[in-house]
Order: sequence, then structure tokens, then C-alpha cells
Amino acid sequence: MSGSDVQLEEILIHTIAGMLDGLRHVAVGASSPVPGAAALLARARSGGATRVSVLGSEEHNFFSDGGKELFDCAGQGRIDAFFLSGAQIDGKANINLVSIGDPDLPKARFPGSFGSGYLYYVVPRVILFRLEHTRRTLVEQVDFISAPGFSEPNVYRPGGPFAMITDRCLFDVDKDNRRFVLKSVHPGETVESIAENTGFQYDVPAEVPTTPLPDAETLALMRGRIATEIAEIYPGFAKRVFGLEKAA
Amino acid sequence: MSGSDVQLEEILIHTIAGMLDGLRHVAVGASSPVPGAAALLARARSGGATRVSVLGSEEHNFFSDGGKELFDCAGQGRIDAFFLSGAQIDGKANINLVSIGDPDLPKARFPGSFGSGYLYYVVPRVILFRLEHTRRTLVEQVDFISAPGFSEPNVYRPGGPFAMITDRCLFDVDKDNRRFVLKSVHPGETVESIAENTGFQYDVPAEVPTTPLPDAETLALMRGRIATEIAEIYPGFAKRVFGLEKAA
Amino acid sequence: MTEMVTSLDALAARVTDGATIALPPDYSGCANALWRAVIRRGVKDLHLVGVPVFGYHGDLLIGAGCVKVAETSAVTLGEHGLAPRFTAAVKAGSIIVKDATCPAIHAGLQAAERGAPFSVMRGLIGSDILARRDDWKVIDNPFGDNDPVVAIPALTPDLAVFHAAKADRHGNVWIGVRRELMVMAHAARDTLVTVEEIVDGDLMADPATKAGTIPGLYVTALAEAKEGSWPQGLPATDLVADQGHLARYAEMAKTEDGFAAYLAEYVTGREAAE
Amino acid sequence: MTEMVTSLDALAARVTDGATIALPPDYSGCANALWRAVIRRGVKDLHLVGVPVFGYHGDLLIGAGCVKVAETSAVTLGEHGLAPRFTAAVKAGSIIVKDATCPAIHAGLQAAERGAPFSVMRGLIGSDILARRDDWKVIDNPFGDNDPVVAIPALTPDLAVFHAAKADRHGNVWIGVRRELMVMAHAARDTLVTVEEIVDGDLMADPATKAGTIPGLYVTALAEAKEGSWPQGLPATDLVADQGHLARYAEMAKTEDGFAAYLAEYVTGREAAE
Repeated sequence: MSGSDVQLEEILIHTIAGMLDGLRHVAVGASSPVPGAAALLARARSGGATRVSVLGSEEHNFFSDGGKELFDCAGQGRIDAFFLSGAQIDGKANINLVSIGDPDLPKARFPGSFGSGYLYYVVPRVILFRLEHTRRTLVEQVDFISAPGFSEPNVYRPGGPFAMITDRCLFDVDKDNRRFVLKSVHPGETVESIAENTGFQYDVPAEVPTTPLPDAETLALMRGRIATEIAEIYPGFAKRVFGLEKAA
Repeated sequence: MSGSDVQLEEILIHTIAGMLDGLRHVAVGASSPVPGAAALLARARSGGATRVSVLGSEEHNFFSDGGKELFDCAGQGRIDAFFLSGAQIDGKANINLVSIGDPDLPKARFPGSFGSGYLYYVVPRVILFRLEHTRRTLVEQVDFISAPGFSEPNVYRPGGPFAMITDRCLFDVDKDNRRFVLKSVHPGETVESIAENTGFQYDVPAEVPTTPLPDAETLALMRGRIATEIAEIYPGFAKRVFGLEKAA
Repeated sequence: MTEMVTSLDALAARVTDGATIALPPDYSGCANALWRAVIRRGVKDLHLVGVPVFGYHGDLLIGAGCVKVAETSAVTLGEHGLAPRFTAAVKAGSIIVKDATCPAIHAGLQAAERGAPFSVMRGLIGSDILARRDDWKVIDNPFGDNDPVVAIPALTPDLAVFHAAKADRHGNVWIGVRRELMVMAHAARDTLVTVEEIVDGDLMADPATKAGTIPGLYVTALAEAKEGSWPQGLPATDLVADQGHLARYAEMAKTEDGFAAYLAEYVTGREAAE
Repeated sequence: MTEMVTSLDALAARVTDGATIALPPDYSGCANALWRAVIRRGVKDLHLVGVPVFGYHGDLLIGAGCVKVAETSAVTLGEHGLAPRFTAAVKAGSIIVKDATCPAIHAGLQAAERGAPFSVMRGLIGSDILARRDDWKVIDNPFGDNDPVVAIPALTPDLAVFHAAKADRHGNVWIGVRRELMVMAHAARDTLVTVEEIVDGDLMADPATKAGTIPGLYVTALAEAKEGSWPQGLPATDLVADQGHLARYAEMAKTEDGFAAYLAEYVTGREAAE
């Protein structure tokens, strides 16, 4: 990996946090250390104005009405950003969290759609996040639509895909043309390497910059306060990326 | 009043309790001391098998999910009997808790329908209870239907009127013909005095007995344990009817 | 984040003309000190929503000329009888009443809480409540056969306003079993709360307290107001309703002059004290 | 009244073949000791409903051949990865999966809780979740204009089954903020609960405890089961998940033989201990 001693995770956290700055409330699902760290970074930079709910965390969970509250809260318009992934994601931003092949006799079966069949429709900024960027995961057409990327004009849909970030690049979303647009490539990647590893068609502008690295101040914040905060939720991640042991 | 030293309230409590015996769960609304005492009597006789929820009571309230729970509980089929009244009640068992005259510029306005627009439909045994039995209250046609006595066959209606008890008599409900049927007259009343004071048509069987008085055992239970229990909720009522002061 | 305000007037300033406001019943937590400040401001055209009924505070607001619409399942002073200013206003045709039945109010709020366009409910068919609500509709149950059911649109108040026992500095508000207050706060765009006491620490930190706490996420602004529900009581506290005062209100409010005297004595005249 | 039973087997006897059963997720209160007793009984054809997902206990029941239908938004062992017996059963076509999305499960349970025939919800349109659920329907929002919305029928489980920290002898069960357990109990016809401890007194008497308590009214039968959620933890207690054991489960359950060995060691072989 290039970019001196900056790690890929730090670039991702920095890039995602840039999409969260100024929001009132960011929710992060289970098993999402990078989005979680990005949300905590955005909160730190907001001086506390950005609220972060990390599902599965006792310390960062502001809910008291049971399992339904996250979805209610999103339906009320009180969640500005959320993260979704997919075993497959296709060029229409459809996501598949269910199965490969015939769903009744699948070749592979994943846990299931969780809340995606709702949250993808109602959260204004859904950031797609996939750390395996290959032709196996980013496909022409998903085998099962857990939630579609776009909807007919008469379907209530205040939410939808805002961007997709992978281990190789960042895509913007062109809502009018319902296509991904290559926004930047992470250090070490090229426009060509992205094309090689992507199974769907997308737009490529004339100029595709390299994804910016966090500046020294951001890195310091990330490796200090954010590392400590994320260690409470994801100690393994904090140790691996930031070399931090959770305090006993 | 006839019937030696038995009071009207005691006859009413005894009569109502007879309609509650064997039920699993009886709910009683606010400001309903006689139905409340009847429910507590049925509970005492059930050995605790009958559950009683008295709204507005801290001691006899088994709910923990806010104002909606009573209605949810009834909708789930978990409430077997409830009590409703009306400023007017008509011969079709329609009840009016809203107004007299044009509802937009009424001659009289009452508090409103409360939960009647739902509970009357879903609670199997709704006992109508009206302590003023006159042509002013028991009318040909109510001015405002808070809830109808009967519904079209395709309308979901597991509940409805089971009986009506007043200060003068007890009516049964003939569901097939959608009419009240005079069941018994309280001591001091006659078939004729009921006719004189009732504004709607109803059926009168060849034999109309006097409403039975509670036996000595029931009276003792009522004046002892039930009086004490009801005094926690309605101290004024317990004092007036049973001569009981609430313990400090 | 929840704004912590230090005066009732600052909180009252957020109650603007024409707002739709969810109100708890008398036995839940009524923000009466706040309502007195609102009346002193001279707010107009409020649309009150009783959850599912309201009492003294709504009657006071109606009498003071602050109310255009009363949407509720009932208005009552409980053992003190009919709500006199409500009754007078209805008979004079000076307010619009949208009569409801309790679970319909809850159904509308729950639809708003869920972000659903409407809830359906049983009951109501054949009633004049339904006949007079052109904002409710009868639809076919798609899972039934000729099975009509009433659709109640999401009820999204501009404001939920109530009084509670305690809050912390994060804006978390403890309401115990009075869950209708939580549904109100979830459903409303903004929520204004007065509390007996703002406590140190975090009400969400202890699992027992958390179970009865509305997260600050839903609380727009918060002020301390000692005995803020007076003359009503407050559940799960030592504050009980001042029945003598409520009886006096019921008596004085029977006439317009008597109500004016009540306002002068207990509302406009109380300004310095609150 | 709530029946207080003294053995898990007596409680397990109430779980009958073909029952539809609402299950909490791993992080809520899983009645795992009870499920082991149910597996020992050899119950068949259960219809599991994840509220809104399920994990270890559902996978165990599927592996043991107790399950016909899995209706859920997901099945996962969390950090231990895919649920191996669920995955194998789906690939073998030996269970029917009714895929959902979390708020649809909540919507169905809330309809049942409210006694409403269905709830409507946003989302879902255009998904294969919806395309494959012929028990859900798209209807027109009567308050909109060409505005489709999904109707989810009331989901009324035969049983809600979970483990909680404590209960009293009136059958009241304290669940704290795990309100999905309350919705499950309200929605289900019957509710079976195991608890760490049956306490003296009345959990409904203290307003703080009452706020997190399911009234006995909804609790059909109750038994004490110490560490009854093992190998899962239990919220608001000191019991944390036995991650070592769960990792061992995830490993052993990858193959049918390994799962059989797991059952023999930890389920059928545990009978004497429970």
C-alpha cells in the first residue's frame, strides 16, 4: 500500500467522515467498525452536534423503545445517514444480502436482508460500503434484490444511495441516470484496475483523482480520541488498525 | 326503597357481578364505582381467577405500556367485559357521549366518546350502565352515535351490548332482533313504571321477575372485603354506601 | 441536541400561533406552568390533540382564547365534571371540535411514530365520530373479503408538550410507565418538556431508569419547573392533584367573568412567581 | 393467571408441534435452557419468527430438525459468522424461509398487538423480499395519489418465548429496555418465560421497575432457569455471552456430524444438569 504510513482503513474513515460532516444523526449497524469510526470522527469534528447511534453498543446507543426504534426513528426522518452492504451490489445500486442462485435452492445463503428493505428507502444518505471490490461482489445484476437502488417516481423514497466506498475506490451516485460514477481511486489503484475488478458499467469522468489522505490533524484525532472511542465497541479493530488495547 | 336494608347499589353490584362470574379479565373505566365493586366481587368469588383492571387506580392497574394498552389489550381479545354509559342510549343500543342537538352548535355538550368507538365493538360483554333511567336518557334515537349498538354483518364485531342495567331495571339484549328485552325490575319498580320512564320500544316477556337481592353471604362479602377494596379507589362511594372510611 | 433553557418564557416562545400540539391527559404529566406562560404570551389558533383526552390545561387554553381546534376523544375535569370553557366554546361555536375515540388518536400517533402514512383500526364503522371525520377513510382489508376497516392518517403534531419528574443534562427525560408521552415525542416534530428536576448523570446509563426514559434525541428543549404540573399531580412522585383548586377552577370557570377572574388571579397574576 | 412451573420440561411441554413462535435476537433474552428441553422432547415443524432476526437458538432448533419455517429478517451468529445449520438447511431445501425486513416483522407484531388486521409500511416495493411474500400485499394509500404502500398482515404467534432477568410471583416479568419482548408478549396468544430469578414482592409496585415490566396478564407460564440464556448473555445483568462456546458451536455445527456431536454433548447430554 502506498501513502506512506497511512492505512487503507484510515483513508476510508476519513473519506466517509467527509460525507457525514454537518449531519444531525448518523446510525451505524452491527459489525461496522470503519463506518463506526467515521461517524465518531464526524461527531468529534462537530463539537458534539452530530449524534451517533452505534447498534450493538451499550455506550453509544440512545434508544429505549426496543428493536423497532431504529426503524421508527428512520421513518420519522431523524436519521440522516446509514450504511449498507451486500454480498452482491449491482450497477443499479441494488443490494443482495440473501442468496446466490435460486433463492429456494441457493448456491450460497447469507444471513438475510436485516433492515435494508426499509432503511434504504427512508434514510437520505445511505452509504454503500463493501471491502471486497471484485467482479464477484460488484456485479451486473444481483441474484436477489434485498432493496433496490432506485424506485419508480411514485414510490415514496426520501432515501437512497448517496455513494459507494470499497477497498479500491469511491463511487458517486448519479440519481438522474441511475448509475455509479467513479469519484476517486484509493492510493495504489487506477482507473484501469477499477474497471478490471468491477462487474457493472459505470461512468468515468475525464479526471479521476486519487482519494485524498487525511491531513496530520485528522490523523492525530483518528489515532487518538477516535481510536479510544471505537475500541470500546470494536476492540479487535482498534488494536489491529490503531495498535490500541482497550483499557481494562 | 323496598327490600329491607339492602341498598340499590348493592342490588346493582350483585346483579352485575352475576354477569362477570367466570370471566378471565374485566376492565372498568374511570368514575365507575358500582361496576368497579361488581368486578371486585366477581374476582373475590373466583378465588382470584378473574383479573380486574380498574382504570385510574394505582392499586388495580396491571398495565405498563401507556394509554394505548387498554385498547390494545381489548383488541387482542384479552378483555372479556367492560362497561359503557351514555348521556343518551336508544332502543338500538346506540350510545351518545357527545352532544344533544346539532353537534356543531349543540344544546348540551358532554366530554366525548372516550374509547367507546372501539371498545363497544371488540369487548364481548359490554354492559351498559345508566343510573338515570328516564325518557330524557333512554331515548328513541340518540342525537349522536358515539358507537352503534349493532353493526352490519360484514363489520368485524366480536363485541357488543350484553345487557343494560339502570336504577330501575335490567334489560337483556336480543341480538337477533336488535332490541332490549326487560329482564327484571328492581324492588319498587313495575313493568308499568319502566314503560312510563323509557323512551324507546323494547320487548316485555309474560313474566318479569323482580331483580333478586344478594343473599346474606354475598352481602357480607360485599360489605366487608369488597367495601374495603373499593374504598381504595372510590372512598366517597365506599363511605356513602358501605359506611366505610378509607384507612389512612 | 436538546436545548436547555432557563426560563419558562423561553420555552413558551417556541409555542407559536397555529401549532398542532399533543397534550397528555390530566393523570399523565401536564406542563401547566408552561401553559400559563403560553397564555401570558397571547398565543392564538392552537390545534390541541388530546392523547387521548385532555382536561384542565386544555380548558384553560380554550378559555384564554388560544385554541382554534380541539381534536380529542374527550375533554373532562374528571370528578370535577364537565370542562366549562370547552363546553361553552362548543356551544358558542367558537372552536372546532374533531371528536375521536381514544385508540384512533393512538393509531394516528403510532403511524407517525412508525413513519407510516396511516394505521388501520377496527371499530368506528357506523358511528357519528367516523361520519364527521372526513380526514379518516374506510378501506377494504386486502386480507379479508368485504371487510371494511378504518384508515387513520399519521398524526404528526408540531409539538408534544408535557411535564415529567426528571431529566438529565443530555436531554433524556424519565417518564416511567407514561409511555403515551414517549409515543407523543416520537410522533411530534418537536418536543418541549418541563421537569421537576434536572439531575446529574445519565438517565440512560442505568438499565432500570433507561426503561422509562425518552432519549434526548427526541427532546427539542427542556426547562426546570418546580411543581410544574400544578394544580395537577405527577405520576410516580409525591405531587398529587390540588383537588381544592381544581374544584375552585370548575366553579369559577362556569361563567366568562369567573374565568376572567381566575385568569387574573392564577395565570396573568402568577407571572412573577414562575 | 400465570402458571408458575417448577421444571423446564413442564414449560417445554407447552411447545407443541407446528407452533408459530416469536424468538428474540441473540442480544435480547434467549431462553436457551428451555430450547434444549424442547429439543430433547423432539418437537417438530416449528414456525420460527425472528423478532426481527434470530441466531444461535434458532440455528440449534433447525439443526435438531425441529423447524419447518424460518420467518425472519436474518439468521446470524454475529461475529461468529453465518448460522451453519440454517445455511445448510436452506441449501438443502429442507426448511422454508420467509425472508423479511426488520420493520416488517415489527409492523406485523404491532398490528397483532393493536388488534388491527394489518399495518402498512414504506419501503419494500421493488424488492425480491416483497416479490416472494404472497402473504403481503401492495395497496393504495387512500390519503395519497397513486401512492403504493405495503400491507403486512397481523402476525400473531402461537407463542412468544424468551428469557429475562427476573419475575415476581404474580407473573410480572422485568425486561428493561428490551421492549421487543413486550410487543411479542402482547402479540402472541401465549407467552412462556424463563427467568434468572423469581423475586418476592410486586415488580409493578415500584414505578421505576414497572416501566420495564411485562404484566403477568400476558405471561402464560413461567419457570426459573439459572443462566437460562447460556451460551448467550442477558442484557442488564452480569451474564455475558460465552464467546468461546459460541465459536466452538460455529465450528462444530459446520458439518452434520459435528453438529450431532454438539447436540450429544451440550443438549441431550445436559439433561441431568437442567
